[in-house]
Amino acid sequence: MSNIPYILEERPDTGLNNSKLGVWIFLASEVMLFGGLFSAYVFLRIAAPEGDFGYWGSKLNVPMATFNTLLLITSSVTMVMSWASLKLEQFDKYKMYLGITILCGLAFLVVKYFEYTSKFDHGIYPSSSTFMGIYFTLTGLHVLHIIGGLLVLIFFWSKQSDKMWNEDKDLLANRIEITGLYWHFVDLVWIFLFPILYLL
Amino acid sequence: MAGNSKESIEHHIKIYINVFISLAVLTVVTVAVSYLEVSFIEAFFIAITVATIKGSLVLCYFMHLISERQAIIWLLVTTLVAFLILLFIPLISLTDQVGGW
Amino acid sequence: MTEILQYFGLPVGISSVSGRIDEIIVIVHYLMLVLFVGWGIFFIVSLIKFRESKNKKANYKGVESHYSSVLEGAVAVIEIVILFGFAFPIWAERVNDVPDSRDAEYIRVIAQQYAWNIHYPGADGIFGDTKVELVDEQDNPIGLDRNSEFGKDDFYTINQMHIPVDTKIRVDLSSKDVIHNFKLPELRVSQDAIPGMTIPVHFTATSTSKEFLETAVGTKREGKSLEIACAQLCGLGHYRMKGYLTIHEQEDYSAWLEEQAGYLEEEGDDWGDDDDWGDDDW
Amino acid sequence: MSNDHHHEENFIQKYVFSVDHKIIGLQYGITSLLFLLFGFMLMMLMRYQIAYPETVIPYFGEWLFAGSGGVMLPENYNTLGAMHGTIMIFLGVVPLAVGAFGNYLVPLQIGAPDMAFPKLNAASYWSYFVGGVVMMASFFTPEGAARSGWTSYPPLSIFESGQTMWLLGMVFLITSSLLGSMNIIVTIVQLRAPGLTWFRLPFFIWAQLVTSFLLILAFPPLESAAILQLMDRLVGTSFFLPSGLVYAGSPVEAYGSGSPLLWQHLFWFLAHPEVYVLILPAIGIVGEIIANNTRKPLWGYKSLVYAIGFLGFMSFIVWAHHMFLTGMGQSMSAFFQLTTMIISIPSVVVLTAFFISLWGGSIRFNTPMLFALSFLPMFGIGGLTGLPLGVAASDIFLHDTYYVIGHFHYVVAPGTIFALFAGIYYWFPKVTGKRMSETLGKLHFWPSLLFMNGVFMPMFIQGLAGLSRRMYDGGQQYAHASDVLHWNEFMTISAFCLGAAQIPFIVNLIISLAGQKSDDRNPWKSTTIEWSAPSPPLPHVNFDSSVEVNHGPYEYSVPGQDEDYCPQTSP
Ligand code: HEA
Ligand code: HEA
Ligand code: CUA
Ligand SMILES: [Cu+2]
Repeated sequence: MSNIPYILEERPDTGLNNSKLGVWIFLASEVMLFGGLFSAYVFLRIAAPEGDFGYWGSKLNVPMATFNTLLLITSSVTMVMSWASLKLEQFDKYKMYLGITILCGLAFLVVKYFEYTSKFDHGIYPSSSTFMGIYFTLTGLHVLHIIGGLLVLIFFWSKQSDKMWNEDKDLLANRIEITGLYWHFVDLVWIFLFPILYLL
Repeated sequence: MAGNSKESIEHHIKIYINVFISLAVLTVVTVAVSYLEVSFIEAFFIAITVATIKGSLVLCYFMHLISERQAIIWLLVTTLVAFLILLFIPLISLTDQVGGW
Repeated sequence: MTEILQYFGLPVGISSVSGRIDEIIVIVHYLMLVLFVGWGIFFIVSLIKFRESKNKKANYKGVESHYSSVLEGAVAVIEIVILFGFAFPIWAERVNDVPDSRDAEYIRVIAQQYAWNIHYPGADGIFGDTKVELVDEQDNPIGLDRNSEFGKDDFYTINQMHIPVDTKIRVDLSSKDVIHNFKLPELRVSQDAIPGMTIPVHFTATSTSKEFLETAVGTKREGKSLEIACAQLCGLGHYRMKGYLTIHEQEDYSAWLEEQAGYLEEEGDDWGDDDDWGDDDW
Repeated sequence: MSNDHHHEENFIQKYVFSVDHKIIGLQYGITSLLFLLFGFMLMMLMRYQIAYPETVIPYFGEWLFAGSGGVMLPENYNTLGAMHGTIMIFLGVVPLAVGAFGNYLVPLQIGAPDMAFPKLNAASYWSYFVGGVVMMASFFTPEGAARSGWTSYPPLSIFESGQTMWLLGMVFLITSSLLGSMNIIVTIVQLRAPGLTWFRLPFFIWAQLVTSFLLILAFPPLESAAILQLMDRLVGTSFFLPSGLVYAGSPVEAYGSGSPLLWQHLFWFLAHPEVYVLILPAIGIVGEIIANNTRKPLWGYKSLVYAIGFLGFMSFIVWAHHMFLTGMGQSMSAFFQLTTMIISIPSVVVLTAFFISLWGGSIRFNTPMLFALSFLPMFGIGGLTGLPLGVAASDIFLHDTYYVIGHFHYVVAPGTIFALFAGIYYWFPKVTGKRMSETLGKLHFWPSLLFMNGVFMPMFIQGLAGLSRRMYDGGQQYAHASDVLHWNEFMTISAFCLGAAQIPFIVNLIISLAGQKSDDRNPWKSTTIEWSAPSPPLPHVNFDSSVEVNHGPYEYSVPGQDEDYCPQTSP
């Protein structure tokens, strides 16, 4: 398989390498995936009785979500820093930043866990209202994306990365850039989820 | 992305930190605004504007879109158009209905 | 020009819009026919003329003129004319000119698996309230509140719709459970009944059931009167969700209304449970 | 073989969990043909029931419908209908057209060694496989398979049984399509051989590119819709349930405030582009075969490319023409009628270009060409009958009648399926190094053409008479259908004959596989790049020499040359 061209180097006339283009196309489809749900949210909100969404929305925990937003933003910046460290050939810094990213991601999940359980404790379930339904669906899908991303991040934080660092530095940098694009996208989704679910 | 020399990366790192600070500030702003007594429409526009600014920052700087190839930009523009179609046309059908809900 | 469609099975149209709907069906089919025959001839001629055994060497350039763009433009223009000249006006009338209760016979139709409930407002011309809590499939399938202000004289039938001829009818369509489609094929009326929504439909019948049956004499359809079809998959009984439509002369219709009002007085609250659900076993 | 790892692949690695695009293409091809056959069988049971309602089904009835003494019940009929539609579209045609033809031919036609992401490619196949298994398994669950139509309109789909498995299966199938089309786009953009500029790409590649974009942008919303419907079914939300429903005599316990129309929007936002996903690869195949067998370039190559690009874009804004009767107001319906008419223009452009391509050719009537040629009028009929459906005023009467069934079967069955047959006959020598029998091919073609029309032509008459689709008893209840019911038997017999007409095809496949291998790399004397590779192409690298492209895709009968074709790779 190694004879597939442009895995790392850029194709001159398109200026892209395969994985870069691939991940952006993947993100385009993710935009449409969340787009379908956003569209559902807006549609249902307008079709719902006046004030229904606002009333249920006010039951959410804004401080927790704000904290989560900050966590994700932090994880995003450390993600890009870890990539930059690789480019600067500072492998230890790379590991440190990636580690912080992973910790932020895990912390996000923990906070989310407490948010969910506190809702369940108050007898609030997805079936409690249309708002709660879409809230759990959107955030649930987002959490799945975080978990998926974390698995990849942990893989690149493990011993595996040392091996790759020694064998093919460019490949590692490329993989981290790709993973980073995905991770930033997950952050981006949250940036929109946060106001429409918690603040409006 | 363009310019992978050491200096440019170091320059980038400064940008990343600045973007991070702006994102954090904007998050606080948007939460603060939500505690103000404004009408829904106003709140809506503020929240969406702030979110869009934050989103653009992430896209442009963290995801390097600002220096990305045209092909990627066009891909995303197409996607955005499709997304907006998906978002708005069903809404129009809510208002342009015979009879009511 | 619309008669031709009858040879292709289209039922006789007996409403004020059926003429125009048939007309547009025919016009579009003529357009299709012209395109198909035109290209068909070209197709066959080229196949015969340029078969390998006759034409050994192909011509690299092929057709060099660009008349085909003219053809494509013409198709576009005709389509636009069809839309603006015929389709849009019909639709505008369909959705914008909904008559209100003063100008029309006002009837509600509530679809359910697998029957049509037809709700008449009674002498006062205003519908009583209906409530989900009151729904009882046996005694009160539409959940009519007899104690509400206008509900006393309301009556409803199951699968039996009666309307007067040459009068504007307004039907408010809704559904109790899933999506159905209220279709009166001969009147060229069709509208989805969507749960959670009330959608108005309006039409004017131009001949009575009796007259219609006369046109059917001698065909396979002889003796079979008008029906309400359900044209949207709504479950296992979709295929047998059929109602009956009777179009009366104005006097007969009034008489029918009075008859129903009479039943209401006789039977009081239990009214309505002996209606027939169609002639097939349930 | 790549030179850095020399290990021998064992059978499993080579043929089951392969990452070679050719093997994956074949896996896709075989699986999807089997599903097509299966979908066809489901349909034959339905057709029997339509023609002879509520009679015991011979041979199979006692076995399949044991509970009712061999008679099909309404729930069986609805299940068969929904699963026929789903299987044909999502498990049959799309995997065959995009998964098999796309996978096998895209790298070959652009002179690449493999797809850009071979592992992803395998993942795509296996996700499809799992989706297929879930769909098949649903027949054997206590709930049975889905029975709310392939459109799965709620609230019915939420109350009816069997839907959960269908939704799960769809999630896998959508994921598979996303992975596959991502791969195809990157491959086309990145791995074109040196010299293969955009306007030297074969038309088939353009068709695959546009198709993949449609899949990328249109499929995910259905995935989200499927998630929402799963939530409604499993967790008790009410995204698609409005308040105040009474189902089977008792009020529905749900929060309410949802909307059945939301599903329709999300579904058709996918499903309209989806129909172009069905037709575009077919158009691409037909284009290739016509150019090859007329021995002249495709007429208006560039306008063809622009036309399908425009078609792809427009397909995102026509979806509500499936929803005219949901109570749509004037501006919505006007908008969607207009876009629907506009989208018919590029189709006319494509067909016109194909017709004009015939003029001046030296037409060879071999089996692939026969199928490709018959595609034109058959797609023509299907496309033209889309017009009265796209005009809302006539759709009032025609909506959800057999006219619609006739319309789209003409485009998918004698349209797409014929084009796919043509493709199989055409590329079989490349895939196996052997040729298929022409006699058996013609024995397959003529009866198929005849009986296809026998099944579908009467549908227009039935539809004009107002006969509704999805009728368990074939419409016997209704008076307005009584004039046209006698057609049912004729159509059913045609369908069975159509089935019999496939036997030569299957026989042909089998005996040709057993046949003699030939060394001729390019039996059709074609110009495109795949024909310069050995047959079958080498594992993992495809070509035995480096590929460089110097010519456009259809340089046939170039004036002044001795040979009547000039391969893209010739100097
Ligand atoms: C491959 C699939 C495919 C294709 C290509 C099309 C193409 C088109 N379709 Fe079709 N359609 C379906 C598959 C397809 N459709 C399916 C599956 C459904 C039903 C779904 C369901 O409800 O279950 C459906 C339903 C459907 C409806 C909804 C009907 C209803 O439910 O009431 C409408 C309405 O506008 C419509 C319109 C069109 C139009 C205008 C085109 C146009 O793109 C067509 C343009 C083509 C032409 C105009 C032909 C041009 C040809 C010539 C000019 C030459 C002809 C002459 C010779 C060859 C000799 N289609
Ligand atoms: C791609 C899509 C596709 C295809 C190809 C077909 C093909 C056929 N369909 Fe289908 N059909 C649908 C999609 C399709 N259909 C959909 C979406 C619906 C609506 C469902 C709903 O209501 O929800 C429908 C509904 C539908 C109905 C209406 C049911 C109803 O409303 O109650 C009918 C009725 O006659 C029918 C008949 C047929 C027939 C006779 C064929 C024939 O053309 C079949 C021809 C098939 C072949 C010729 C197969 C060839 C393959 C092989 C021979 C394989 C060889 C195998 C190996 C070598 C291993 N179909
Ligand atoms: Cu009610 Cu079909
Ligand atoms: Cu469509």
